[in-house]
Amino acid sequence: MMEIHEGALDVKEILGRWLDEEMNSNYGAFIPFIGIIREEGEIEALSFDIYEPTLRKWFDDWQERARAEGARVRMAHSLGDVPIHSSSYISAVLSPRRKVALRLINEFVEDFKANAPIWKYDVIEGKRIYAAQRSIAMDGAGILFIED
Amino acid sequence: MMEIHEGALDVKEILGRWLDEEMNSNYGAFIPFIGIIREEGEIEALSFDIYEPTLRKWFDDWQERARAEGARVRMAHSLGDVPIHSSSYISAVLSPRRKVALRLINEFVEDFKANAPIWKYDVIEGKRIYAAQRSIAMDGAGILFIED
Amino acid sequence: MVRVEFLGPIDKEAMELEIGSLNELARILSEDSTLAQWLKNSAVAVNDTIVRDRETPLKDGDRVSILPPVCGG
Amino acid sequence: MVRVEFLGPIDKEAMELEIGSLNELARILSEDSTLAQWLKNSAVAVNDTIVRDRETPLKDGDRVSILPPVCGG
Repeated sequence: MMEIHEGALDVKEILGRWLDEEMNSNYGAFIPFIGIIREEGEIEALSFDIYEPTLRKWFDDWQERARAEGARVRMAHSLGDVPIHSSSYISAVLSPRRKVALRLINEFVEDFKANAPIWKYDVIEGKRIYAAQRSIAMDGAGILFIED
Repeated sequence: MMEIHEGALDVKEILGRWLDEEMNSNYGAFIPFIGIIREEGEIEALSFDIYEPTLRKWFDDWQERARAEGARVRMAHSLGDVPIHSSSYISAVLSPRRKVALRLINEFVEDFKANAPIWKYDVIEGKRIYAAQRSIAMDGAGILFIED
Repeated sequence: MVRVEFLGPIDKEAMELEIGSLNELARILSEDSTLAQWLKNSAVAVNDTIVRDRETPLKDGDRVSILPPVCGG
Repeated sequence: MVRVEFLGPIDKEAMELEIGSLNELARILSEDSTLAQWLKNSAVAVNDTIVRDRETPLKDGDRVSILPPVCGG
């Protein structure tokens, strides 16, 4: 239920497959969040590194958390370069209950932004530049830092 | 941007078409809410009445409200009978900003539940029974009621 | 004449009335026992726009819709 | 031996160290000026699980990952 794809996501294929797998599972609400790369300044594409083992643990913890509320999460993310106007990220929540689904998609996406071990780079003139300004220190960051 | 379909929604067709129309419009976040009819008790299907003129006004007001935040809403709803395990309702928000999109999909869906002029019936043994218990009095309800 | 329509599950034919305000309509409808369960929880639209003031004036040709509790989705 | 890996944008080769705790690792890494910008804002995983206690013991064969600020999506 957590997929990593090389390059841009094929949104129709992914959502179509998830729908095929979930339409009969008796969830009443299915909320995908689809992230699309915006055109901004000189950026040709974004590029992503993923540390998959820790991402899988993060995702599995979330699956447990969703299950405790009778819900389910799904996720797809790109690895490597993704051109503008294409998708690099889909998260989804399924739940029997609308309000649970609406709450969880918010919490899931926000926690993803803060704690999924994925690094973003702007691609400008073919060069990969770490998106330091938009990046967020993970929960627990700084534990190796020693004050002078 | 507000569509009414006879019977169950073709979710793949609708989402696919919306994606085709919006992937290049430079919104960074696209969040559809897909409502799926759950199997519960004896219910074979749900059935819907819609008062379209007031629904269109409600939707147009929402489009204005979304536009004021740089966002856009879309919606599709079924008219008539929709069998269990199929979709009767899709709402979606598009926004350049993730947090705006997450907030608006919540507000849009909740306001839809409270104020969109749509009536739901359970279909049991081919008979249509108004879902009175799950229905919500709209904002402003009771203005024609005179206390004895 | 003002046309009054009952939407969704309210099982009642439309009416044509000579009235000048929602107040007058409220008085007429309160006489109809089949509507007792609906008036308390129904909203009202005049020419398809929801109104919240019982003093809303009505003029010839206006359409009034009675909207019982909703449940889309 | 404990293997220490630097993830994402941290441009540094993995290290093999004889250490028994994150505390010891912190002392070693604090000597490396190329890491100055990263230690303050990086999280740490031991065998792929995020840890939040600098007293976490390490044993032979453990893998430590240094995770700089993230931005998925």
